[in-house]
Amino acid sequence: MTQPVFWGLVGMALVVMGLYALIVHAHLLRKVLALNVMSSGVFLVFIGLARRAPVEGSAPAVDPVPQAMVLTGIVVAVAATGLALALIVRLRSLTGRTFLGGDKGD
Amino acid sequence: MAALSLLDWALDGLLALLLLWLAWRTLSTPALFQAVVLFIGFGLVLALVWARLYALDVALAEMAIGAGVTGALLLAALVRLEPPIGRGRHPARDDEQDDNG
Amino acid sequence: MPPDLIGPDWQGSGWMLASVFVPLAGALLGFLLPRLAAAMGLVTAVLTAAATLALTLDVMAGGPARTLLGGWAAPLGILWRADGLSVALMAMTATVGVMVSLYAAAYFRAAAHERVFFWPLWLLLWASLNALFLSADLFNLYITLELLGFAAVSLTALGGGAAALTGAIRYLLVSVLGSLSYLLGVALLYHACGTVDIALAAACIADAPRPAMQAATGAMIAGLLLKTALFPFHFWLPPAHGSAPAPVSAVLSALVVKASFYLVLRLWLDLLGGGAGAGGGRWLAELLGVLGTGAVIWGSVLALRQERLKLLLAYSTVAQIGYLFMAFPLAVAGSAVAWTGALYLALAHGLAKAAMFMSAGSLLRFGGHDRIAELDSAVHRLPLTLTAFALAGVSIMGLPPSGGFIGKWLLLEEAFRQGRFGLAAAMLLGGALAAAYVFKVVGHAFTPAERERRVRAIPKAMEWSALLLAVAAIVLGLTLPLISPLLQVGGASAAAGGAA
Amino acid sequence: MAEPPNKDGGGRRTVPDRTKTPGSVPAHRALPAAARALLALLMLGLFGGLAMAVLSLSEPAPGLAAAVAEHLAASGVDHPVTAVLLNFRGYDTLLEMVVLLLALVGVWSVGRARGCAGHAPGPLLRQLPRLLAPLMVLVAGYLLWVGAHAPGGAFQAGSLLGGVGILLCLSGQPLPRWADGPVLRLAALLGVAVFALLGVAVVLLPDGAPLAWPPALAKHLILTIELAAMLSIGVILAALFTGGRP
Repeated sequence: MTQPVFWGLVGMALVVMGLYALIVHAHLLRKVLALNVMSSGVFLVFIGLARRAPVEGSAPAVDPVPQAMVLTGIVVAVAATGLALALIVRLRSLTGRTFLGGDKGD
Repeated sequence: MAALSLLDWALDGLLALLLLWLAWRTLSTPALFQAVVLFIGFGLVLALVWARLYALDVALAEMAIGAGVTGALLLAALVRLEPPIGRGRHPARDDEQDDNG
Repeated sequence: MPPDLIGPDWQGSGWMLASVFVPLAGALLGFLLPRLAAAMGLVTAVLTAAATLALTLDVMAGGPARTLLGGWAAPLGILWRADGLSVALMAMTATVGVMVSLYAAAYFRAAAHERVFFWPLWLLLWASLNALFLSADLFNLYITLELLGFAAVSLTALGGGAAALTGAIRYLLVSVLGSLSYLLGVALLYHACGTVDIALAAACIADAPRPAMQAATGAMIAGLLLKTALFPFHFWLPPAHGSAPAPVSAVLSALVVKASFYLVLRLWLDLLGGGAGAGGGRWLAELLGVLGTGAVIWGSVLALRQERLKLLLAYSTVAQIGYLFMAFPLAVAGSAVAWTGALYLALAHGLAKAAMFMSAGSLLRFGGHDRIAELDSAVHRLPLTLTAFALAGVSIMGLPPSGGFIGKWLLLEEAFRQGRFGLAAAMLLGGALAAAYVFKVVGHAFTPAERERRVRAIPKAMEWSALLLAVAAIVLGLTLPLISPLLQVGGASAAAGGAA
Repeated sequence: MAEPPNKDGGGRRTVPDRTKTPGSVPAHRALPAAARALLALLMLGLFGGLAMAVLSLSEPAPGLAAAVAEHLAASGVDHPVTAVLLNFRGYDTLLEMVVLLLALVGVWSVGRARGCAGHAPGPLLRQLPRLLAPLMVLVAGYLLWVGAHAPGGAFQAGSLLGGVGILLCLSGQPLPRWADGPVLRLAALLGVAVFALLGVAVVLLPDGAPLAWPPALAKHLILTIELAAMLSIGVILAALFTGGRP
């Protein structure tokens, strides 16, 4: 196993952990945390794997394109977190709930 | 790529273990305040990982946005989710009411 | 690496640029000057629709067009590509968009708060829809998906109540989860192929390692199915669509859900080569067909059991999405007719469902509730609205001469030709159930009033915009020769993709 | 390797529910243990599949590092990541700014801001911004400048500015009056507006394409955009922190 593959696997583990927590936990703040962990995992896959060996000997080893994409992704994630938290706080002040109601299944 | 030295592997392994442990604790610790603090720690360790992967831009952004601003947003939300009657300098101790499964 | 990364052409299609940047500019101005938001919104809607129309005519006359954003060609830069498929959906968006804008201007006239925020959010949603339909870059599509999701969630929450907020939060969680799954797929694809351009990635997919490709396509498509609310991922849709304000419900059901369906189709056709390239393609198509069948039946049955009009319509959307996915097993057997049918259904459903949600909004405003059992005598007071609802219902049921009829007919014919009687039976059953739930509403509306109710006057714009959309859904059925060249996707689009 | 956390009853305390409103449903419907175990197994399987995908990737990695290096000279900046963000894939960045703005509009549409963090700041928090804010603004400016040839740039600088805003907010300093209405909105959308306007304006140049910076002007255009973007990012992040419209 090489270093990039190693970090790719760690990223996948984070994704799976986040997904599990997203499903299991009822508290909305915890769900937001889970999504954040999951997105960190995706970013780790994106950047970690990019450090695999260069195509040609002379080419630079660091691929800037995944880095730029992950920067974009981090900003999108913070925007999502901000929006989600505002909605959750509003829900809390309207209903006193910090979890989703029972209208889920059918 | 040249084989990594043992030291490199040890460092990588340590960081990865720390990262996974922080993530797990973030998602499973019963108190929400602790979870948020752990998440901020997770972000900081992740920034170290980015630095190790030669992604310094991402490391900076992770520290400032991923750990910093996101952490601040989460803490602020935690305070606002406090019950208004609760008196608290420590929003923290509010055990998560939904996680007693 | 191609020698000329700086492409020679950005082929003059300023209309592409306009169709994304005009609504964006309108949203910014509306946000900056809240007092003028509504007026600016209407002007922007008309301008955007005009740009879309011009682009549609361009593509109909000259074939697929493209734009190099930033002047850099594919592996390094981002491409816009407008082919028949994108343009058809953009045109549908524009039609619904103008009518929804007219409707919303009247609907939100008295509500200062909603009016201030509806316009920027709605115009941003429109811009992101157009950006999504144009983009030929997988990572760029991720951002447009997120934009679309955030705009849709914020619009849902505009309803304000606890139900709307709950619906919005669940929608946001699902939407972000779907996008992340999609992004994971893009990450794997990038590392297998070294590009996020759809056409270039499609060329490399055959040589790329199989497990990575399967995981990548699986993650992307699973994320999109979640966002399309295909059964059994539909749980989030009815609460969100049922509790949003009426113009928002119309937009969500008619347009937003179609965007992720479009993307599934785009990936299927242009990235996976219509299921022929990837080994598991046939299997995946069958799975999508089964889920689609489940959606048609489950959604229709639940729609029939609803007591509130907007929830009925939301479950009807769940069912109608199912038809779109039933085309996959039919098309993978080598027939592009199934795609034409599915797209026809998508367009017709967009127009008809928007009309129905707008009618439902008028009824709700009129009577103060949307309980189906208490819609009595609505037909005498709001004849236009009821006409709109019934006409749209004709298309949803799939009766001639509506657009829904053509789409369903093409799919049915194909199912019979291939001997897929299970699929055909499900389609017929879905049609019968649709008839039942439409008549349930119309029937109640025709019963004489048991007692006087307090009612509110409805602005004419709300009634007429719904009616016009419903008429458009019917007329769509008569324009098959005009539109079908646009929808010749599948076999043709691979060639076009190669050329571009 | 890491496996999904399986809860072993760590949180199995029943906490008196202070927040329950009268007549509300039980706080949650936690999954039964069997369902959790099944889910954990499912996740393990999912991880296995994803791990196989990662392991199957071929070692000489395809990528765009060479292509970026080749065209870096025409991009107007020396730092490859900044070149990708603001030139090669500048459209992505534009849309990303729109995402931030959209989140702000969404948050504002939900409700009003109710102060910063709920309680009065302590003496430390009141004094901290005086010391820290000028320094952070300085560092932000440096990051923006250095982004042209080294790690740094509009996002990192903008988030530092956002941090300044958050600190000011926490310290209880009232914002100046002018920062409330139109000025705040203008500052929030400046990044998108400048980026989009310049992106469309360059079409009018000979051989122009949308968002295609001519190499001679690229450096200045990118710096202008980054400046506006930094300001907007800072304002938006700070405004997101306050949790509602002013």
